[in-house]
Amino acid sequence: MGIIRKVPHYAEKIPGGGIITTALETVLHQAQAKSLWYLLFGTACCAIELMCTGASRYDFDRLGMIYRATPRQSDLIIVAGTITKKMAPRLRRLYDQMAEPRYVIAMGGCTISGGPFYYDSYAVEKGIDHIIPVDIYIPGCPPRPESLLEGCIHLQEKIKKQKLSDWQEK
Amino acid sequence: MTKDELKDYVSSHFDGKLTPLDTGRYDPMFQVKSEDLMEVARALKADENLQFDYLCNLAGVDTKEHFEAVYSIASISNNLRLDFKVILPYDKAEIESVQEVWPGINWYEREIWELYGINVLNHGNLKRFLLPDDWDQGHPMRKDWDAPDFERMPEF
Amino acid sequence: MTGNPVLFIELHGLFRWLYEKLLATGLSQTWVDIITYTALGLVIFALLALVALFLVWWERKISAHVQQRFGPMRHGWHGWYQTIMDAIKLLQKEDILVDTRDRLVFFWAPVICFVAAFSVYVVMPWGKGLIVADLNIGILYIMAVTTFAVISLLMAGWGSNNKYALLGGMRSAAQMVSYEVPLVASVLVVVIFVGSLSMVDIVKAQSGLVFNWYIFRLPFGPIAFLTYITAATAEANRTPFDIPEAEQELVAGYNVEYSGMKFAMFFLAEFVNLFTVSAIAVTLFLGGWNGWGFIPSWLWFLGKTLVIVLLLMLFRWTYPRLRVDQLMEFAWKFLVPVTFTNLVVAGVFRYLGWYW
Amino acid sequence: MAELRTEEFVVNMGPQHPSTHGVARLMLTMDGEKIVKIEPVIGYLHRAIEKVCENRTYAQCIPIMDRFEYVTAMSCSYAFSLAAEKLAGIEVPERAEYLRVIMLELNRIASHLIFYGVTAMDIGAVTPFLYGLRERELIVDLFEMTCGQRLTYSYNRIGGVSRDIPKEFIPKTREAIKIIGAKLSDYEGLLNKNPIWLARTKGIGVLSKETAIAYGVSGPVLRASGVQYDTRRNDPYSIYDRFDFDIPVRYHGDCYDRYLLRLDEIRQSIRIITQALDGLPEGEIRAKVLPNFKPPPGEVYSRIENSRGEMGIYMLSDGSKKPLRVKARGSSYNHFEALPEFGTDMLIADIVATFATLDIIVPEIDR
Repeated sequence: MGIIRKVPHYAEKIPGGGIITTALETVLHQAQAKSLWYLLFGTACCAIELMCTGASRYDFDRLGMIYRATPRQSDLIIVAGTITKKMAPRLRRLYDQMAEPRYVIAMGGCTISGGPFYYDSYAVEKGIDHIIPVDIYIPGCPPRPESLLEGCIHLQEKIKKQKLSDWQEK
Repeated sequence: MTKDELKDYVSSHFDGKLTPLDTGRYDPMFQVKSEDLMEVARALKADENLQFDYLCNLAGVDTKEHFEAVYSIASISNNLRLDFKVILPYDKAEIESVQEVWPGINWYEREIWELYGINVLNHGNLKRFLLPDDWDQGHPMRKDWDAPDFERMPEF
Repeated sequence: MTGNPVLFIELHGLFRWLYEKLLATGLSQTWVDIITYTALGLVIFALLALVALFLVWWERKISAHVQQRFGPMRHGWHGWYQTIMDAIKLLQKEDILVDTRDRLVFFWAPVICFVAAFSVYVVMPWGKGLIVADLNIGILYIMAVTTFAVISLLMAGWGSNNKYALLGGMRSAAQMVSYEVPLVASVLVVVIFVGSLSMVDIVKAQSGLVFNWYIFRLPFGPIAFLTYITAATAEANRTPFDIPEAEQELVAGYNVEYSGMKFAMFFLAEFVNLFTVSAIAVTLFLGGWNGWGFIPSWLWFLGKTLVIVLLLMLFRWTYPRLRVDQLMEFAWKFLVPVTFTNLVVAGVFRYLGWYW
Repeated sequence: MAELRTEEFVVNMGPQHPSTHGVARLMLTMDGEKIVKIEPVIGYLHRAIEKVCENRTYAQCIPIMDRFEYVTAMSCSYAFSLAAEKLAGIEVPERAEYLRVIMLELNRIASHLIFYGVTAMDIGAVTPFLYGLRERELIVDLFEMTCGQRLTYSYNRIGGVSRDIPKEFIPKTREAIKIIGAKLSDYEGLLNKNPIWLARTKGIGVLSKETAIAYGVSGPVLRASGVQYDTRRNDPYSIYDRFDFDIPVRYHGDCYDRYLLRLDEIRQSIRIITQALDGLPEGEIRAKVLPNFKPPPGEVYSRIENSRGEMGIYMLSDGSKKPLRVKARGSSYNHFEALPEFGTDMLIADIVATFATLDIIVPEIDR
C-alpha cells in the first residue's frame, strides 16, 4: 500500500492523534474524489455514450476525470456495455491490474442485470456484480450523459464519506 | 435482366440442378442438392452473363425438421441478386466448403459449424471463435438446445 | 538593507543579501558553500515542482479550449488546484511492483528520469545573476544530462516485462538518439557566434536591441531556431513525435506498468523536460532575460519560456503522429543535412566576418 | 557477420486496447515492428441477438435489432422492418418513406462524423475527435426531438415510423446540415493536406478490387477500391430512386481514399436530406398493421446500405407471430475477415490506421 496510508495507524496511537487522522482523512479522500482517472474501457452501446460524455458538450474533464489507457494508472473503471461470458475473465483481470484505491461504475442495463439480453441469450453475463465489486449502478440503455455525470458525482460523494479504517477490507 | 428472366434463365440453364422454390418473397429462391453444391457454385460464378462473384450472406437455419444453409449471392457487374438453399437432414448435416469460389465465406461456414453443428468438409480451420473457449454445452442456436441457466422470455 | 528596491525586484539582490548574512555568521567557506548549494537546490526543486504542476494544469486547460470544452472547472476557480489533487491522489496509490527478474531496473527507471530532468537547471539562467552555478561548459552540460532520459526510458521499457513497454522503450531510444544530432548541430550555430559555451555569456551576447537576438541573425538564426524547435519536440517526446508512449498504438508505451508515485515521476519529468526545452530555446535564440522596460529580468525569462511552451502544446493538439520509420527518415535524411550545412556556412561566415 | 538470431513475438492488440473500437482482438505475430501474421479473435461481444430475436414477436425484435449496430441504429431497425414488410407485402405510406430516408441519411452523417473523429484520434490527432463529436451532437438533438433517445432510437415500426416529427424539426434540420456542410471545409483544412496525415495514410493498407469483391467487402471500403457499387443505386429500395445524388468512388484503395470517400458521402447525404425535406408530403405515417402481426410463411434477404456497408437481414417466417430465424449480416464481419489478407508486412502504426479506416464496429462482427 502507499506509504502515506500507513500514517493513520501510527497517528491514532499518539495522544490527540484523532484530529490528525480526521484531518488527514478529509485531505486524502478529497484528493481521491477530485481526481478520478477512468480506464478507457467500453464494450457496447454505452461506450458511445461514454465517448460523448468525454467530448465537448458534457465534458468529463470538468470533474477532473481524464481517461487513461492502462489499468495501472486508472482508479475508476466505468464498465460501459454488455459483458459476455467470454469477456468476464478479461474484466476480472483488468480489475485486478488496477492499483488499490479503485472504484467501479456499472453503466447501463446490461452491467446491472443483463439488460435487454437477460432472457434468451446464452452468452451474456447477467450483471457484473458477481465478477467485480461495483460501487455505483447507472440504469439506462444507454444512460444519458447527464445521468453518467450524476453517477460520477455520486461516486465522488461516496469517496468523500469514506473512513480510513474501511480501506483495509476492501 | 429482371427477376423473372433471371429465374427462368437459372432454372433452365444449369441442367436442372437449381430447382426454383416459391418461398422467396423478393429475390428468386432455388434449392440445390448438397452433393452438387460445389459444381453449381463454380458454374454460377463462371457463367459469363451471370458472374455471381459477390457473397452476401450464408445463413444456417434450423426449421425443427431439418437444417438449411441459405446462400445469398449477388453479381457486382450485372446487378443481380440470387438466393439458393441446401436442405440438410439432421443425421447427415454435412456441407461442402465453397471457399475457393467465394473466399469470404470462410467465417460464415465456421459460424454455422460452431452454432448449428453443420459439419463443413475440407474447410481448413474449423475452430471455435464466437463462443467462449471453454464452451461445452453443444451448439446453442439449435431449436432443441437448452442449458441450466438459459431462461426463456415468459409469454404474456 | 543595502541596495535599492529595484534590485530586490531583480531578486538576485535578495540572494546576495542572504549570502552576506550567511557569511556574517562566520562559518568556514566549505560549510557556506554546502548550505548555499543545498538551499539553491531546494529552491530550484520547489520552483520546478510548482512550474510542472502549473504546466500540467495549463496543458489541460489549453487542450480543453482548443477542443472547445471546459477542462477542469469544479475544483477551484477554473480548477486551479486540480493538479495538486492529482499529485496527492497519486501519493495514495498502491505501489505495484511488476514480477520481473530485474526489479532494480524497474524501480530505478523513474528516479533516473526525474533526476535527469531536474539536474539541467544547474546552469539555467533564470535572470540577471539568478543562476545556480555559471559553468563555463553550460550548454555542453545540458546536452550531456538530457541524454540520461534515454537510458531511463529504455530501463522502463525493459524492466516492465511487458511487450508494449519494450516496444515503447526501443522506439524512444531510437528517437532520442537520432534527434540529439540535429539538436546539438542547431545549438552549435549559436555557440559559434557567441564564442563561449557558458549560458550567461550566450545571454549577454544577445543583450541590447531586440535585433541582437540570435533568432534574427539572418540567415542562420531562423533556420537554427526552427530545426531546434523540431528536434526539441522530439526530445521532449511530444506529438507529432510522441511515439514512445503513443496511446493509440502501444497502450501507454514505456509507462504501461507504472502506477502511483512512479508514474507521477515520469509524468512530472515529462513536463519539466517540456519546460527545459523551451527554456533553452529562449536562452539561445530569444535573448534569455534581456528585455526593455521595468519588468524584472526573471519575469522576461518566464514569459518567453511560457510562449514557447504554448507553441509546443499547440503542436500536440493539432498534429497527428508520425510513424517510427518516417520519424527516423525525417531526422537523418532531412534535419541532419540541413543543420550541418547551416552549421558549416555559419562557421565560414563567422570566420570571414560577414555577419552583422 | 553472424546471422542475427531474431525471434518473433506475439502481441495481443487485445480486447482492451484504445484503438480497437470496443472489444475486437488482433493477435499480431511481430518481427520487431513489422507485423508478420494477423490472427483476428472475435466473440467478446457475442450477445446472441439472433437467438433472442427468435423468441420475440416482430414488434419486440426492433429494439433488439437496434443494439445490433448501435452507431447507425436507425438502419438496423429499418432493415428489419423492411424485411418484414417484404415478407408480408405491406405498402408503406409516402410520408413514412420520406421520414425514413431523412432519418437514415442523418444517421449516416452522424456515423461518418464518429468515423472522422475516431480515425484522426487513432492516427494521433486528438482534436478532430472532439470536433467530429461536437457536430454529431447537433444531429443527436434532432433524433432526441423525434424519437426521445440519443443512440438506440427504435424509431421504425413494421409498416412505417413510430412518431411524426415535431414542428421545429425541419428548420432545425436545415440549420444543422448547413452548419455541418460549412464545418466540413474546416475538417478538410485540418487534415487533408497535412503532410504528416498524408505520410500516415497515403498508400497504406491498400485493398485491391479483387480481394475486396472476393471477401464480400462492401460500402465505402469497396468504393474506395474502385468498385462503384452502392445498394441504394444497384439494388434500389425505399424511394432512393427519386433523389439525384451520385456515388463517390476512388481508385487507390488506401487509407487516404477511404477517409476522403466518407467526407464526400457526408456531402451526398446532405444533398439527399435537402431534397427529401423539400418534397416531404403530408399523410399518415404508418400502414394499418395488426398488433399481433403474423406474416405469411416465406423467407427474404433484404439488404440496405448503411454507413459501414451492406447490412442485410435474412428473415424466415413460418406464419406464427415470432420469426423462425433472423440472420443479421453486418459488413464489418467481412472487413475484419479480410484484414489478414492485406494487413500483413506492415508496421503496428499502419495496422492501427488501416483498422480505423475500415470503420469496423464489433457488434456487427460478434452479433
